[in-house]
Amino acid sequence: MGILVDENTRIIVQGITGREGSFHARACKAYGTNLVGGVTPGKGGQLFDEEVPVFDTVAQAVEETGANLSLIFVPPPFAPDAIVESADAGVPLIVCITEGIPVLDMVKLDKYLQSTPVRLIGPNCPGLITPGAKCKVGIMPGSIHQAGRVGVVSRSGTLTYEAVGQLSDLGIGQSSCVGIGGDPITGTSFVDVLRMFNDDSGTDLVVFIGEIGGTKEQEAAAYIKAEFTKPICTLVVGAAAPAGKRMGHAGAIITGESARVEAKTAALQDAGATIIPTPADIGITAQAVLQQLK
Amino acid sequence: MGILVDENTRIIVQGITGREGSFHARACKAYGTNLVGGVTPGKGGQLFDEEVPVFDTVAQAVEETGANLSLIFVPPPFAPDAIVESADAGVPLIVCITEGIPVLDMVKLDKYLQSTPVRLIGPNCPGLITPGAKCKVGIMPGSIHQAGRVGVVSRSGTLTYEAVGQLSDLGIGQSSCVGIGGDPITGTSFVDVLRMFNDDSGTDLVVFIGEIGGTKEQEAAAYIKAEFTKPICTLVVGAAAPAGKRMGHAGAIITGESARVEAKTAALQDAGATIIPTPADIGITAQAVLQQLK
Amino acid sequence: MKIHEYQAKEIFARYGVKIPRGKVVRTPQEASRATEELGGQSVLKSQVHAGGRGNAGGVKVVRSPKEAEDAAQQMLGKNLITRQTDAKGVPVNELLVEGLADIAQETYLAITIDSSHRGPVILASAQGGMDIEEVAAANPDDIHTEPVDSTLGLMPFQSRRLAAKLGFSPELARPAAQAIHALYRLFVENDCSLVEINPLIATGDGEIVALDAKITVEDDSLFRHADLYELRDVSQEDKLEAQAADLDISYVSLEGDVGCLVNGAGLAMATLDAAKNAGASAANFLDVGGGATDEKVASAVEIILSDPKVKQVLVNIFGGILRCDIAARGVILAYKNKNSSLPLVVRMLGTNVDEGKAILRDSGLNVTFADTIAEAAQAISAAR
Amino acid sequence: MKIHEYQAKEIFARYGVKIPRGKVVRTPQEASRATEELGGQSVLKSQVHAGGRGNAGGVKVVRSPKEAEDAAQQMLGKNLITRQTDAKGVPVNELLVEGLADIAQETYLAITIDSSHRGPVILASAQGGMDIEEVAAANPDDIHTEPVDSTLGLMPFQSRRLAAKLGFSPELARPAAQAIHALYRLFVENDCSLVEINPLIATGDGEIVALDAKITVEDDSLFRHADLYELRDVSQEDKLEAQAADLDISYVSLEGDVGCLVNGAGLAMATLDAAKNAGASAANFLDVGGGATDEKVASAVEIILSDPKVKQVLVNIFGGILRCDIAARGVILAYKNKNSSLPLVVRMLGTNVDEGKAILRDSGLNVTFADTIAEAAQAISAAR
Repeated sequence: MGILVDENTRIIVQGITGREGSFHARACKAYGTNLVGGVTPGKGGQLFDEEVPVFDTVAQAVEETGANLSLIFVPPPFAPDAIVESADAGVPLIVCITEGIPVLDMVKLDKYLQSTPVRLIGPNCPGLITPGAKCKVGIMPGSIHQAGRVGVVSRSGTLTYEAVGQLSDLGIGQSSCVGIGGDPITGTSFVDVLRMFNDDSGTDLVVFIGEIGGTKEQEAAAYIKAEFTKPICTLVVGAAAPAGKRMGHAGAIITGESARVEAKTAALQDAGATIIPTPADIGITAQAVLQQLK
Repeated sequence: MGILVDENTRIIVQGITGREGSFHARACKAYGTNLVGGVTPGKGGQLFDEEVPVFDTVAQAVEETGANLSLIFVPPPFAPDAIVESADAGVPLIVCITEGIPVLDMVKLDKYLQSTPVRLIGPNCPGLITPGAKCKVGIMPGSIHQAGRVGVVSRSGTLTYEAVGQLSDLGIGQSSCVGIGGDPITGTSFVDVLRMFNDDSGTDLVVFIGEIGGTKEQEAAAYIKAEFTKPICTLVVGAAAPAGKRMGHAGAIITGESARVEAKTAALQDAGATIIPTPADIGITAQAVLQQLK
Repeated sequence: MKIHEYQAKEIFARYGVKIPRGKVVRTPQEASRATEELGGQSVLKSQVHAGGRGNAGGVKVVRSPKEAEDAAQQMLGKNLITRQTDAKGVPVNELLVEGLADIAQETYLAITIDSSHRGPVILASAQGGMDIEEVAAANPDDIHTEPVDSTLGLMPFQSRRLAAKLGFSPELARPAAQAIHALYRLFVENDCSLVEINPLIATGDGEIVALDAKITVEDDSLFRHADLYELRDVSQEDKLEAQAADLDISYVSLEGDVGCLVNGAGLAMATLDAAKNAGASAANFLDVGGGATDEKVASAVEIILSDPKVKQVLVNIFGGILRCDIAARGVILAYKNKNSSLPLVVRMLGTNVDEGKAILRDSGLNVTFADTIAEAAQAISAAR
Repeated sequence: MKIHEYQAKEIFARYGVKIPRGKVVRTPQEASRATEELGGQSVLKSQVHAGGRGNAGGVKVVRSPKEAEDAAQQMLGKNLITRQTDAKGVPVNELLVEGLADIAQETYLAITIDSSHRGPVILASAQGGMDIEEVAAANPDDIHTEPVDSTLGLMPFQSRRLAAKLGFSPELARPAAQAIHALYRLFVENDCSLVEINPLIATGDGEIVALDAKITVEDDSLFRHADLYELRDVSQEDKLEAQAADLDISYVSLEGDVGCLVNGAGLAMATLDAAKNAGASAANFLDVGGGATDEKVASAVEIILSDPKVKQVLVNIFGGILRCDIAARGVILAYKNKNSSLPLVVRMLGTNVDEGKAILRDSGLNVTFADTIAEAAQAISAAR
């Protein structure tokens, strides 16, 4: 089980002939992902790794391969076009890895996507993986994952791997792991992913990792309190970050009290989450909760 | 019964202090419409006709009067603002009479309104009336209407009155009459109104009046064929209009075969509609169909 | 509102769309000089607000300045009659003199508003340089329709797709996409209802050039485009239609002899249909509009009375936003101003109808009242 | 990217937003002359990329050209330390000399992107001219938030509402609305992440004037704003942070002694948190980014090694888009280039981890390997 992808997911990579695109397309394929094609305008007709057909347009790729997920590695100035091209071609799920898309472009894209049935994961995200379906759609190192029944959701990339690494080291497998992305505006929210985990019979526990900045964790807390029915372990990082400084592209701007770790942790605790004390304790906290479930 | 409005509808008029706005606000009130307020920026605090409070903003009007319908008489350059102001203030039903709103403004408005739960009737329309609820929200002459069980829908203003006049002359009352407006882009389509009539237990028969130009009648015909369960009489005007000439603001541009009267009439006939042979036969055609229903 | 080809091309150039070298001339001498400047050969194009110029002799290729002068002499100052004009045609006051283009490929491109897509659409066909309506009728699949989302604007993948549908090679895709983007921006920023290029060509040098240019600005948007309104050329419009347009009255001249005053476009069309069914024929379509004053109604009736074809007048007013008393006063005023005695069939209903009828009854005009649209049609038919 | 007040005001003026008369000066003599031109009195404003200038002595009112010269002498060439700078402060290289304003009313206006509204929002408060964060904390209701729909843009009813929330009288509503519209257009057209005016004033003459001006351009959008990028003033930035920014590395200088190289902002924050929990303290936040090459990693490590505070280095790499072997090569290159022997704690996982560790093991550097984030934190704590 798991969410968003399964054995029937047919994946194309936009930007498959680029440096990052080709590296990760190969890694996804090696993991077992059903990579059915790639898209690079002007390179239609080529074969990627002597096997995967490359198309000029997403529409052609969809028509020829029946693709239903597009994974995007396209530089920021061209990524919005790539996303809309996939949406226009009827691809229902789009995962955009690209970091650095101008926020006003995302504002427009978000409006547009809301008028379509398309779901976008990202941008500026590591993608998602469902180990049980051998389906990796992103840049996470596949080897650290194990199939299992814990869902992981995070704004961050590498911190998600950290969480997964700690889980797998304790023999705790994952149903699905989703990085929603660190930008101020993302296609999919914490709440969207939590809702899917809530409905997924293959997920027993969720590990949730938030950050300073914004109020996304509070929105998640409100949803957890109102509707979420499963145990959840949460970590919010950034306690050691000084106020008023912007920490990278993580949307981690301390804008007020509610953006601080304490406020977010308090909201999640109030919602009934089990608080993970430090970044080193992700695995053991999850393990403890799972043991109680038995 | 009837559609869209009832005894609980509380109406404000935007542009109530203007020439058209004041005339028609008065006429609606005289008909029995529950006019609870008016809006003209800068004239808040006045009383219209010594009775109806005028507000500076729609938000104030809604807060003070509980208005749930706004009827707009505001010149074209300001009408989009008036519509969005009402939508923003949470008014669920907006009727815009204004003629001459630039089409690209409507394109944007339409996009925006689709992301809200708000319904817009018009622009460039006569409004709507439900005689049984003594609720007239528009510029139609109230006196020609009778309460009854025939629904009327049209793109046109005065041609709707013509239809109603012929019905009432034969003693056939109306459940509701709706003019969707003659512009290329309107908030509410024929199909939207037909769907409501289909669900309305107070409507036995619908009189549908189309025009040359565009393909709105074909879209209606497709819906009628697929889902509409009630008898319907249809007239399409413009047979005597020469090809290639634009006839007023009615969106009546003959753009191709499908825009012609013959094509539209054929589509409606194919959908099972009773065709009204000439504009003089609206009443008698409806009468004949009603007699068969008995 | 239509503008001339040369005016449209000036706007194209401002937006970075390539156009042929050329000059507008108003005399044969200027045509000669312009042709000389263009290297001794040129094409002379009549500047008229009507399609079908080519078949009607409105476009001539000349091989020398002298030939240009002679051809311009023939063209300027005459009326050009095309399949899109009436029998009088439209006056040719200006010629656009352009250098001959090196055409490698001809395509068709247009942008308009499509109500079923609820926004702008771009039409593209590799079948350029021919009658596009014939192409559409014979091979609808040869015309590609690309709807544009107004929030996003035209996206690059769409212009790539359009360039491909236009039949351009990959090398031409980039300049073609640039031109399409520029035209879309032009369309939106100028509130156009139509931008059309037939043909949009590729030259032997690999340039994308707009060989023709048509821009129609949406009338409802002219209030915010004073600069474009200045390009209006009244000489190209039917005199009565232009007069009506100035008064914001929708008027279209037709072939019959019954002048029609109606409020509302739908009712006006229904009135035309009813008249035709009764064996009469309308001299015009006229929608006096909703918010008309008595002066405006009077002006509308004066326009009707100015038409020598008109033998009788049919008034069909269903009072709503326009009140019957106002309509009645306007009709009387016009008959007085024009000192007319043409028979008048009046059918009035709706707001203030009793006042309106009383005013007309007391006016001394030769009025026949009708209660229904059918009676009105019969009355005008009987009076013939 | 921040720009100076005077640069922001030039952009304001271009968009039709009124600003005080003024001049940028770089010498005391220029300050004197500018004050003379302004009628003998002026306000001298330090041009620095930091808030809190006023309380820190960075803004001075002078009553004569001589006084201006003396004050400018005091201010120019010095570092200004405010609550938003570090202990070194930021250099004052330019002063904006402005005429004294006739202030009738002070308000606060800002535009930014709000992720919970998924688009631009306009913040307005009648409490202008004071610390807006204090206002927000004490009386949140005094700050009005107006979200703008990006499809429609800012609508007139919204600017009327904003003018009312700013506390302007009905007579000032129109000029205020015009200014707000201009600022919104400026925000969108220049891809700003912040436009802020504190105070936006009404003068005694009923003019709306931006007395202050703050513009931050979104870094991710700079690729399409070459003109704005030219306004960058590196002198205002932390030297190492500026160096990092040039390399597209996220780096923030902190107070501790452990230099940190991490990939990913979230993991970098988690690393800081873990270090703190173990009793150590980071010298910096550094996210080397996803698509880093070995040269870029090397540059990042060199920046860390350039910081004299740094006593040891912690590398925490979870290979994903960045591969461990590349990170390892970069670290070695930097240590070699800087000829450094600082102790190095390395925790690596993920893509190509074995290669990465092998490369480091063979490098001869003083490396302690850790398997977990907890072990890494303990290792740096133990090495202190």
